[in-house]
Amino acid sequence: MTHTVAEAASDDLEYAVKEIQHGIPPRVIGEPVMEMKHITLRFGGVTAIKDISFDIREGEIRAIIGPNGAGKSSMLNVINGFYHPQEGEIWFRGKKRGPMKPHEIARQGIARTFQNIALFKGMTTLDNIMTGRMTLMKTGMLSQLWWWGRAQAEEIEHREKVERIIDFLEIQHIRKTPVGRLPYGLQKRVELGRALAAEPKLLLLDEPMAGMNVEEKEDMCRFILDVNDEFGTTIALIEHDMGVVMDIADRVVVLDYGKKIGDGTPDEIRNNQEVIDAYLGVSHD
Amino acid sequence: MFYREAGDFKTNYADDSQTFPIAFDRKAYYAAMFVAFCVIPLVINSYWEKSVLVPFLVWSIAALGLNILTGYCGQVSLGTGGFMAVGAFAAYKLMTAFPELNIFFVVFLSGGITALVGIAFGLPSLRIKGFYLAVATLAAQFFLVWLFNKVPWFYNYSASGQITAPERTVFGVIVTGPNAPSWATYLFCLTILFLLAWGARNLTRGRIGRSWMAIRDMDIAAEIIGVDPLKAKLSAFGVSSFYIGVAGALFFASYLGAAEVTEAFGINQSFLVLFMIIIGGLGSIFGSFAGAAFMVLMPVALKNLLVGGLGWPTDIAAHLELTIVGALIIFFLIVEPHGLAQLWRLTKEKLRLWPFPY
Amino acid sequence: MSPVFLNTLEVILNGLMAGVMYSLVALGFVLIYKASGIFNYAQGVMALFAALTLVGLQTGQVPFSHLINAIFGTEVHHFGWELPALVAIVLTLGVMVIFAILVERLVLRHLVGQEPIILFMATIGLAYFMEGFGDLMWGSDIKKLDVGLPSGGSFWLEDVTRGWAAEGADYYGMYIDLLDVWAAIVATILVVSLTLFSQYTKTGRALRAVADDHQAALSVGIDLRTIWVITWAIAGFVALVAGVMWGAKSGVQFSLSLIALKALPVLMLGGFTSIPGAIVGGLIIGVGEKLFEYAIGPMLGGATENWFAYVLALLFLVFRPQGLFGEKIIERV
Amino acid sequence: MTRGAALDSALDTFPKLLEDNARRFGDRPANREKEFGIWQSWTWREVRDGTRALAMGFMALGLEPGEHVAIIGKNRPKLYWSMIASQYCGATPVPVYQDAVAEEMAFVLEHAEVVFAVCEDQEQVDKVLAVKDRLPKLRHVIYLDPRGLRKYDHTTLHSMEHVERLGQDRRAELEPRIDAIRDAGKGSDTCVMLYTSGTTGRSKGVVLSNDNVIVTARGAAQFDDLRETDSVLAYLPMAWVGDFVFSVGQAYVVGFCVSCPESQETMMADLKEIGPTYFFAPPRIFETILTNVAIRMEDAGRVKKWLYDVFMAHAKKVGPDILDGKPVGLGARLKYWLGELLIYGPLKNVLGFSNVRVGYTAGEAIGPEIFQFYRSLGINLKQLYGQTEATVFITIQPDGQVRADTVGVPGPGVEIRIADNGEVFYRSPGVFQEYYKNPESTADTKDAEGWVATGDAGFIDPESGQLRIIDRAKDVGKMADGSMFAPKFVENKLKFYPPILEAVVFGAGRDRCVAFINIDMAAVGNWAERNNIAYASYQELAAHPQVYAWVQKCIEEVNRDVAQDPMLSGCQIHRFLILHKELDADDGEMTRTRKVRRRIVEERYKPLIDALYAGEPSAYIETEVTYEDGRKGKIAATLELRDVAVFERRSEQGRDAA
Repeated sequence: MTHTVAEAASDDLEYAVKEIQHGIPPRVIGEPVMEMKHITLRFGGVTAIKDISFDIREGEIRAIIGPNGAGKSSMLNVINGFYHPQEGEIWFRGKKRGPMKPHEIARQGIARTFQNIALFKGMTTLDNIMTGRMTLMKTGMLSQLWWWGRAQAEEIEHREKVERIIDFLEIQHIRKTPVGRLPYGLQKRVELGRALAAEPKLLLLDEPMAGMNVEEKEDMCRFILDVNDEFGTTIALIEHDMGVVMDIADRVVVLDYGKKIGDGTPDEIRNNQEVIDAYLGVSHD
Repeated sequence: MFYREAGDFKTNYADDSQTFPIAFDRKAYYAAMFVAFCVIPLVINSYWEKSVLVPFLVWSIAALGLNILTGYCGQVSLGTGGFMAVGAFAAYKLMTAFPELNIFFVVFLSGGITALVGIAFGLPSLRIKGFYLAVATLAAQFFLVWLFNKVPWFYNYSASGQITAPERTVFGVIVTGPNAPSWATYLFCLTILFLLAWGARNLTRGRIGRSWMAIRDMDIAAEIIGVDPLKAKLSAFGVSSFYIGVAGALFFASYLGAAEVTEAFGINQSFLVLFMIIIGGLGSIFGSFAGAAFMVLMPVALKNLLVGGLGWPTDIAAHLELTIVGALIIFFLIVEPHGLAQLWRLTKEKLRLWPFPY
Repeated sequence: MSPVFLNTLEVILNGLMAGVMYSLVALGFVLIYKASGIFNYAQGVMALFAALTLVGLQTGQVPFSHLINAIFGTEVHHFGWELPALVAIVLTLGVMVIFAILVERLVLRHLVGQEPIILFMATIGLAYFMEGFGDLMWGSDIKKLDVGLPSGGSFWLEDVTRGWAAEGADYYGMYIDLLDVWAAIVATILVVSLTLFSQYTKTGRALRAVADDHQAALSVGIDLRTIWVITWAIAGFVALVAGVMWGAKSGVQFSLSLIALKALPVLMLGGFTSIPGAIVGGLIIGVGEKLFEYAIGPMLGGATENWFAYVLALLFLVFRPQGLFGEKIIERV
Repeated sequence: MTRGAALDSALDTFPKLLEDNARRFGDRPANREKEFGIWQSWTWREVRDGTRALAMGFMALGLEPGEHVAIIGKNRPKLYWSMIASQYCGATPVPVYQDAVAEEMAFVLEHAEVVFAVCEDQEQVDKVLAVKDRLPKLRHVIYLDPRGLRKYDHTTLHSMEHVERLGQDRRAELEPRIDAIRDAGKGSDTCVMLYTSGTTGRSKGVVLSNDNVIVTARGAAQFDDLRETDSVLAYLPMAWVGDFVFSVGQAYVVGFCVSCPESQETMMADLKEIGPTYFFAPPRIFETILTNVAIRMEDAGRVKKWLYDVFMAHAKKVGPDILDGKPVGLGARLKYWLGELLIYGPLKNVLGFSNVRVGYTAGEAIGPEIFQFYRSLGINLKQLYGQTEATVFITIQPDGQVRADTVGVPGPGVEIRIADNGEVFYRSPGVFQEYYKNPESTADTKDAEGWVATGDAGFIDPESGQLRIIDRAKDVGKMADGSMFAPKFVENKLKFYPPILEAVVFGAGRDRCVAFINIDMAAVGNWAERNNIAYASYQELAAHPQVYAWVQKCIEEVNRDVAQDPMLSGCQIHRFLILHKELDADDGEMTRTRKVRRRIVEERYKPLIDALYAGEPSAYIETEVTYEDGRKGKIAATLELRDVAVFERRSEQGRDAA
């Protein structure tokens, strides 16, 4: 029983290395995971996005802002392959992306949420989030048909992961509630859960705080920061609420009428005359 | 009221996601299975077999199949009759071409062939949605019936254009054709239904089922989060057609014994099965059974009442029956658009909360 | 001109005539779909029901006579009078309006806001109901319908066209049924008047407003229920015309209700919401299936009309999902 | 079932009991916790291994024998393990009320000189770190749930997993050391230190020895024939002695399973799932459940309501007798059986009481109506009387001798003595060792012969031979005319009425009594909804004239009842008011166990009391409140003061037994 306090302290030093492993390293912003180069998107005669370039770096929270109709949503749809731009290149994790279907892009590790919640209304919270892991599940038709064995084992393995997300988002009490019955704020959270379930390399959030009251917005901000923090997920989000974005984003791109009018840290954006003009111009909005 | 759930808790995910998580339900299910497999075969007679039980079993399989496609995957199909015809004719050709082949194989192979046909007709679903697709599936219905009518090879060049089921046995007991004993056809169909229902439950609770439901609920979002619509839709068409093909084979081989394609597999059958799943409940295995039972029992009951009870001519009874069926369908849709399954769920919820109202 | 060419021409003409009839039925679908988003499967049965009612009224049949006889052991069949065609038609129209009101009161009103498939199923239920009800009311035997339209082949056309063929060719002239011609004329009048109605009357504009945007229509004070009654009444009228034409041609019987199935591929081709689509689609399908049956049918054992229209529409949609007149769909999330 | 006496005496510490249980019940469940959607389970063997691993981790971090380890959090298996793990190191666990505000918690941590703090999550870690400067002895903080703690400085902060790993890395060296400490452990060693919330003043650290806990727990377990197949739901604060004795003491002695709910909000659902066989709750919880039953049944259909009324009336008549095994007619029995099928069974099922074999309530008087309700359903609910200083058990009601107005006979090994002033004294194996660092208080409470003053006034009921408690001894006072003033007695009567949540009666040294009322938001809110009364807040609802009228009616009924008591008829309430805010522990008006701190209430609301006695029709009050996050604010209100009818004793009618 001669183990003293001093010795305990030296033990701490001894375990310093392990400590870093168990406490998680501080947040590091790395190389670009996604680069958009000179993207132009047209619908018939209308140009939704005009020659826009920017990048998203590993581990950062990147915001795309702009007034309504600025091309933010189109941009998100280009990133996840729902729209195919007529011009420009998209580089993802160091490779130029060829023409791909949205579900293939999802498989590459890009997940997203939607501005007008796009949950599967007939399914429970749990099933919705499980569906988010679709890209990670593998068992074939025959195993599924037999269930016992591989299919069940896979199901349970993924259920465990999903339950962690449910716990993380604090939605245990609605686990088995059909999502159609949930209030708006919770639906948004479930949708975030579904996107997280895919363990994405890049998470796209389309107006995650739209239509929320102040309290719900605060909750959502906390979850976004926590996701970025706990899982180190790279996040790109669209918002038209400037205030919130400036608080949580590392860097911000500003679009207006399909063109990029600003790109930089929140502070830089705040002082960008073009951005100020654009926002003043729509201040009645 | 009957539920005693205190202490009925789950310590692992396998238990939590089992088909009947409540012990009381589990017991009821075992009891029902015991009655179905061990009691009914002892008391069954030809009337019950031909007018109630076997049609119920066969239509249940078809309803399961259509429910997978329409209820789970959201693709409305009006081609059920045509796909049943594929199953029936496949079974007929297989039975006549390979007399030694075990009837189980025949039935499942027929399902497999129907699945391939179903996938082929499901291809347009990748471009066409909603009612356009529903109407498109009518193409399958009309084309297939026409095909089996016009190409004599399918009915082995018989003069009447009819196909007649040869006798096949399981463990030495005849299960097809007119000479099969009631209990044997019943047990044969029941076994197949049991296996298929179990498979349907398994498919719909896992990855594949969720990909179907995702497509059903919001196809664009489903694709963006990684569901391959091609695989999801075609697998639904395939599995659904497999079930319907099996139903068609049994309908022909065990129930009718002989069939003429335009009569046995017309568009009315397509609607009949659609009614079953709507009244039973879309996206519910139980609903498929409930709907099949309802649609099989109601005409029998009406007929007994009108013809047997009141002594009316059969044609008037038939017209009245049609009127009542139509009115009942509308009534049901108004009262409970989610079908008998939802009614059952609500009742169960009430019983579980008894004596509380919520 | 070679007989083959002339025969083809005849087939095309006949196809056009048939196509007009398809358009007529399809029109009924489109009207209801546009106004209430309901895919009305009962349109065909409505035509049957209208035709049955017309015949029944015309010949003075006692409604529900079979049922009455079965219950009371009586032997009633006819009142013993006959009505002029025009009076009978007007009365039938009245029945169809009452029917429209009942449908709105008893069915549609209770199904507001349900999924399209539920509404669709309800119309199938309605179809079953009307089929049984029509049979109960008027009996299920095949009836002859005669409203005084000329029928039979046109000798004049036969005579004229016989001379067109090359000398010595085995050709007896073109055959076109006068009834078809009349049907085409009536249908054309109907389509034109419906178009005028929807363009230039207040009710018509309200109908279009509802079709474009339910919410907006409600907000400017258009009563949705009235609109439904009107559209169903118009659809009933269209069904009556279709029933009369088809009934005059091949008798009033159950198979009349199957013309609805003929109209479906027309809808796919032309789009559920487009009136010109229904017309052009009908003509394409009419000509297409007749030509196919004429040219390829015999090789396949005939009766290809049963499915050709569907397969044509299917293939067409696969390559052009927006249909004939639809705009390219830009999907949004 | 417990082991033979000889074996029992060898198993005199918790580490020894744990290892014995792991040998005897190796694969039986010891702990369950609802987490991630299912009931995670640990067998006794796993609990032993987990606890030992933690113990080695603690030791690796330098925990020394005799030191104190604070345990802060909700009921969670690993926090229970931490207690035993501390004992493996020879240290003493000090569970702390997790909902305590920083100041209260700081006092306990400082006073107990804790060296380690085991916290459930970020919230608790933050509270500890906030007062770290005042805790010079605190060396390490260990947390269970890592969420949000990543960015914290981890020099003295550790995740539990990390601690286990530290121990594992030096297993060869540490294992013999914990084994040695375990073997050296004695019954007289300190087992745990529990801080009493105390109705007055600062809380005191009650030191209990292994013998205290183990002997009492064993005695009570034998009294109720508890078995290893039993199960309990651990949902009451870990810092409360009852939870320690039930969820640790008896669980270890008997070997039954302890389940922890997912969260406070899901407690009722979890209770239903687990369906415990042994259940404990303070009267407040039974009351809440009953209120909920009543509210939910209000909305039931006519048939159900009729069935419910008919069968509940029958149950009231014969239920308790059937439960006590008294003779009941065959017809009544049949009807009861039918009721069990249709109403009682389903009701117990929905509430989660289907399997309850032994249920206890204690801490305060329970309303006879409430008590009988549960008993009539066939739930074996009993009362016990106890306190922290006695390691819970002083008196217990034996099966078949259960009454609403008494608290039972002395527990195994307990002696009872009633002093001249009516105060109850006891002497038992569970009598605490001392108040930590507070010899004066220890001496005040426990005399040289081991008799402990309970502070409660009571007497032995001559009819049943059971103890009956009237009130806090010091609260039983005199009115101006010298007659007896027992506020608690009246308050408890008031609290049994649905609209009244809390009542505070004043009158010591005065000529008449007045009362403050807190309404029950659940019951009154529901009633308001039913009667289309709109309200935006508690304050608004409390001031509503109809609510006043309702409460007034209740008070008059109590007065009528009190008037019949020859000793206490002077305690009738003459005037009352409904407070504009709920009495709140955060404002110091109540203890953490929700007992009213009478003196503080009296001080804070003095103007109101004066106004009541002055006969004014209304009074203005401004009070400071503390919000959950510690911010302070002010609320002000003008309250209505009302008169109530008082009654003369009716000589012809005997006093109601209840």
